[in-house]
Amino acid sequence: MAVSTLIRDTRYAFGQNPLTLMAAILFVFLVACALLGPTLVPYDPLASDAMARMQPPSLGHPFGTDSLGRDMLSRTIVATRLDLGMAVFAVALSFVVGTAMGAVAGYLGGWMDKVIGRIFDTIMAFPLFVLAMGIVAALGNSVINIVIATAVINLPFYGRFARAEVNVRRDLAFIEAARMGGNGPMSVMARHIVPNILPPMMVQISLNMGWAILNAAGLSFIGLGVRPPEPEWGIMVSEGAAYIFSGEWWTFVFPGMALVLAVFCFNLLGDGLRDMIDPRRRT
Amino acid sequence: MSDAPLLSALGLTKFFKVGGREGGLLHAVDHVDLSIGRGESIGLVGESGCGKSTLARVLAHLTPPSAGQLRFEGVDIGQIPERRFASRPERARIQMVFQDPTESLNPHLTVEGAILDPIRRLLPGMSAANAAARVDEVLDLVGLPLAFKPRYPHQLSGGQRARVGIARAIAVEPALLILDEPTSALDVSVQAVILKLLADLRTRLGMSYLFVSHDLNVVRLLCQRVVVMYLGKVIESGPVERIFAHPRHPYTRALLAAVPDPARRDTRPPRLAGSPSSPVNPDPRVCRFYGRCPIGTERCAEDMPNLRPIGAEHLVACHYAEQQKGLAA
Amino acid sequence: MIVLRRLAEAVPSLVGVVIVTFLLSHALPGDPAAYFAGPAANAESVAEVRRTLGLDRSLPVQFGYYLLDLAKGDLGHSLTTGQPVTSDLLQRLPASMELTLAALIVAIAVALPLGIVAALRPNSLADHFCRLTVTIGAAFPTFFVGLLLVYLLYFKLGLVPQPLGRLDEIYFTPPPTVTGFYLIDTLLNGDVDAFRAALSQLILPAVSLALFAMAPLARMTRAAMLTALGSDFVRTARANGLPARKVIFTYALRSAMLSIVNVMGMVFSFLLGSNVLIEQVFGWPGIGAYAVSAVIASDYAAVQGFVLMMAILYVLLNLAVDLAATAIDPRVRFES
Amino acid sequence: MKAGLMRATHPAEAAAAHGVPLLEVDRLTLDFATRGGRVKALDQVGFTLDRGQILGLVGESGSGKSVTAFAIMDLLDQAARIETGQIRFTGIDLLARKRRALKELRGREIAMIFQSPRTALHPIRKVGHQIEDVLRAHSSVPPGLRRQKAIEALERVRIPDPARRYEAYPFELSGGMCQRVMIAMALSADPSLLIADEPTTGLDVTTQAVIMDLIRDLVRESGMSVLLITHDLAMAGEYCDRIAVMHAGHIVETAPAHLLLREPAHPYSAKLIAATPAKAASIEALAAIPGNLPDLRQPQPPCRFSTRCERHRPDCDQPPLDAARLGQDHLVLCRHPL
Repeated sequence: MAVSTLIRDTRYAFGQNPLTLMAAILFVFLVACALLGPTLVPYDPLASDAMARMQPPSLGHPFGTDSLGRDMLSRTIVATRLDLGMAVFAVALSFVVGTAMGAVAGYLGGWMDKVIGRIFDTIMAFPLFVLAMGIVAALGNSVINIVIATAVINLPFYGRFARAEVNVRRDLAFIEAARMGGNGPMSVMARHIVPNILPPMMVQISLNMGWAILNAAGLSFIGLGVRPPEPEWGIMVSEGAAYIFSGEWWTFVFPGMALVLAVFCFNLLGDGLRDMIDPRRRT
Repeated sequence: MSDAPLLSALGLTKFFKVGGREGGLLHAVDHVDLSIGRGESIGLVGESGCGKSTLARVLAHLTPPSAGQLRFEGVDIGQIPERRFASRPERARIQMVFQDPTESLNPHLTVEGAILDPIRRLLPGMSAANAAARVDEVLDLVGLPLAFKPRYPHQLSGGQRARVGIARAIAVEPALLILDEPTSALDVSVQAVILKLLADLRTRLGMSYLFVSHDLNVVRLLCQRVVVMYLGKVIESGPVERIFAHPRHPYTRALLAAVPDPARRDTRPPRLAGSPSSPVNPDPRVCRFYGRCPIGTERCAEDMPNLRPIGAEHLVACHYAEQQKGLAA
Repeated sequence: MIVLRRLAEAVPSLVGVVIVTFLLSHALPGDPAAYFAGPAANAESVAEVRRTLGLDRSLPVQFGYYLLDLAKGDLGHSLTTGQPVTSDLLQRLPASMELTLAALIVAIAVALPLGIVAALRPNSLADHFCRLTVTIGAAFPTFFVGLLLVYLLYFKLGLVPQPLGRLDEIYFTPPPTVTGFYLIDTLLNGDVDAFRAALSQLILPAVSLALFAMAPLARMTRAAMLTALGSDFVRTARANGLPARKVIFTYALRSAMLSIVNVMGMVFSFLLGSNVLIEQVFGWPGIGAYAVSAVIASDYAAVQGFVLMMAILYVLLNLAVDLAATAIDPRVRFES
Repeated sequence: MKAGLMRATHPAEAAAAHGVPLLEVDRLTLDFATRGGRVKALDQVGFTLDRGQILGLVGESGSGKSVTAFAIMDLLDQAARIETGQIRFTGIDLLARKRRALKELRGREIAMIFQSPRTALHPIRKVGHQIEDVLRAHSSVPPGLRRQKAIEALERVRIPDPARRYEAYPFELSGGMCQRVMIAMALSADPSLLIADEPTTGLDVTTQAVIMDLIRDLVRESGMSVLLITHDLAMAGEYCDRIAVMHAGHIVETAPAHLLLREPAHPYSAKLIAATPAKAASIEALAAIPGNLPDLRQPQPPCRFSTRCERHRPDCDQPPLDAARLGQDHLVLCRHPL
């Protein structure tokens, strides 16, 4: 697609849907928090202060403090890097591996297709969060393993998507035309199929990010992966939940809302991208 | 060499496996003999599902035949695997123009990119400057202004896309151009322009055409010889004037009688009832047209008629071809 | 006939599930014996565990024993409860199923009408409302929604009882087990008060779960209805002057149901997974809460048993969805 | 068939008695909202259709022929807006009537069939039930008799073994068979007008002939009228009584079919005929029409063919341009007809 039309479509998508523009701004903000978080925050996220335990939100501590007197705002912002990082690595891993597997299966067909398809089917035969729990429990309780588990359960989405997209396009007339023009399988794939499936894959990635964030946070919420006192949204909500019956709402609401914002942002971006690429598939 | 046909197919067959475990074979193309002379233009007609598109794809070496021989310029190319065929000189000699000009252009390639791609791959000896000049030359041949080079397919009209599809195919100077319903997606006025362009290109470049179409009138205008297919078999072939004036196979007659014609107003030519029988595992003894054929005798159910000569260059696969003169139309 | 074929098609999935759970417990880096022995074990007890579990043998042999145990319904013993994992799980299963099904019903009851209304009037107020609800619903982690609802409705407003389990056992006695579902068993027992109490306990966790499951359902309903309403055959129905109700329900919705049923698999996956988190928040005595405590205590046999049971449950649910799709779509029936 | 008593109050019957044409489209102007601005899809479109006639609406894609049909059927999508004009059915202006009153006409008095019949039928409902749906909506056939009536409807469109086909799903039938089912549905309420929108596009030429024969036979049997929308001039010439040629939202010429094909008066009609392969003796004789369809988002000259017309003269650009009557039943939208 020409750059000019891309710009026009982008402007159209933003104009049609101000939410997408909002999501784009939010995205920039989240990335800034992830990159610069530790240098921006007013307090050391790990420093406890026995004199300032369980303080409600105030000017000094806009998000209040937790049971150890740590500043919730600082912890919430600093956690962005870990939460987004886990999701980005997991999604990148499953995108690369899954797309490669799916594309190979879709283009070559035959026994390769069957074996790869069977692997995806087996992963999908589990409730995915449960499988992720099992993988982290088996591999060991660490951040890396959360990333791996999240990547594994996302594999089939990219794999099947890529397989279907390749399959549809393999028999399209312009692929046949490329073969008539002397393109072998590799160059058909690289020059004619991949550029055409990248835009829909981008949509998939964006929608998947939100889900990966939820997944990683869910795992740490039940005590897997990230360990205290490391600031991470899931575990912070879990810690804060202990004080729900004594009314210290700020301990779980702020990290929870951070999670919601991040997921919301990626979901909206995904929808916006989809509108941009194919207005007809708008849902 | 000069007398030998450009392309000849002998017993060319393409079967597809269908229906999972029970394992039926769909006889898409069933022992077809066909030859295309140098500079000749042949029309391939038949209803949808008769195997004409599959035959075109086999001849274009887009899909390998299940059996049979396919000779092109004296070389048996039927059994060459695609990976190797892509780098053989014959690849450039056989080119194809596809049905839907929109679907047959890569949306991410400009007009120039689309035409340059086959030139670079199939004419590797050509310098970059010559390749660029070649693009200009074919754009001129198909009547597209050079200003269109940086445009993308979605910025072109249907007729312009059709021209790009043709330019891409003729850029590597093929000897045989296979055209798969090249104008069926176009409006009448655009179709007329493209048909005239195709006729003009053939006289100027001396290519052979295999013109696949469901529109008999288009074939009449553009082709010298016509081949009629029914359920994977060639059932009649011969010079265009002769077939149109004296069709001998009952199917060809019905086909011609079904072409809309204002002159036939208020008449009622005999129509074909029903639809074709299944192409999956057909009985090798029964004529494929049996059951739908107005003649259909016991003999047709026991002895499949072979293609046989009935006049100069006129072949028919019907036991009763000689008795067909007096009937209808 | 078609049922048998679908059953046969589910077999490879089950085989895959069994192999993966086996690999998770036997073939991963680290010492499985140490896991199974638990955190308090010393070198000797680990060696002992290794021998009793057969972990000193080759992988295929171990797999054979694993299958043998599975056939006997033996998933090993839980370290924390000291009971066989199988009986632990079966005892807690009805609580989880009741919660999951209740959530599913809530989700369908809200999402389907919402999606239909949105599709009937695209870009209307109802459509924007649907889109907003769905996008927000999909962004809220279930465990966070659960906590928010508990904080607001229980702690602040006192509208619902304390989120501790299925029934406040100080005031009510659990009904005798018939189905294992309190909502049904209390009614069978004729105890309307207990029914009401069980319902009030169930509402919050079910709604929290449903909110997340609603998103894919409503989205798919809207999309499928839009496609169906824009399809050629709905245009034919309109041109033939069929009444609007007929066009919407008999024509559009029936064909849209095919796609809607197809997302059920994903919805189940969400529900079963989020179940774990929600049970944790609400102190729900189901298999999810059991699994979480097992994970924290490194009670490995229990975790494995849980994963296996969830997967089998999921495969069976998908089978049911497949059969439902077959019942709706004659084309699938005629395939064979 | 309807009972004689009902026939007496039949609006079409009453209209015929007063010499009012069954359908009159009068100066219909309509535009569409698109991303690139408003498209004037129809401009002052007008034609009449008498009882028992087949009128062919012929044009290339984008000429507005389907939009015209959809406007008659009230099937236009939301982006469309009718600016001016009347659509009179038996003398009554449909656009002035309430939606509810229109609904009663649609399907009962005016029915429509579409192209690609396989997707135009409900994919997972038995064809017999689909016909019964129409019967239930429009006739007083008692429920017990509906099945019988549906089978009769299938029989009427010459479907062999109708009782068995009643149970079939569309995917079990061929394209031609599906089109017959759609015709059976459309006719089950005995409409007086059938709109056929490219009914044979996508069908094989042999099937096309069978379907067109069937439509013509049904017209002869029942005296209904047909508005046949097609891009195929040769087909319109074979089956229609009159032909209206559309170009870029205008009806440029209306004439009896044989007259229009023999002596077209509008330059576009003549070009279109000469570009049709059926009429050409050789490829050299095939005429090309220069230029493209005009971009209807831009303001148009009074004659929308003027930029492509070889006979274009300065006064062609002077508004207003009204249709000129050349003969009894021959109208042409051109200042300098052939």
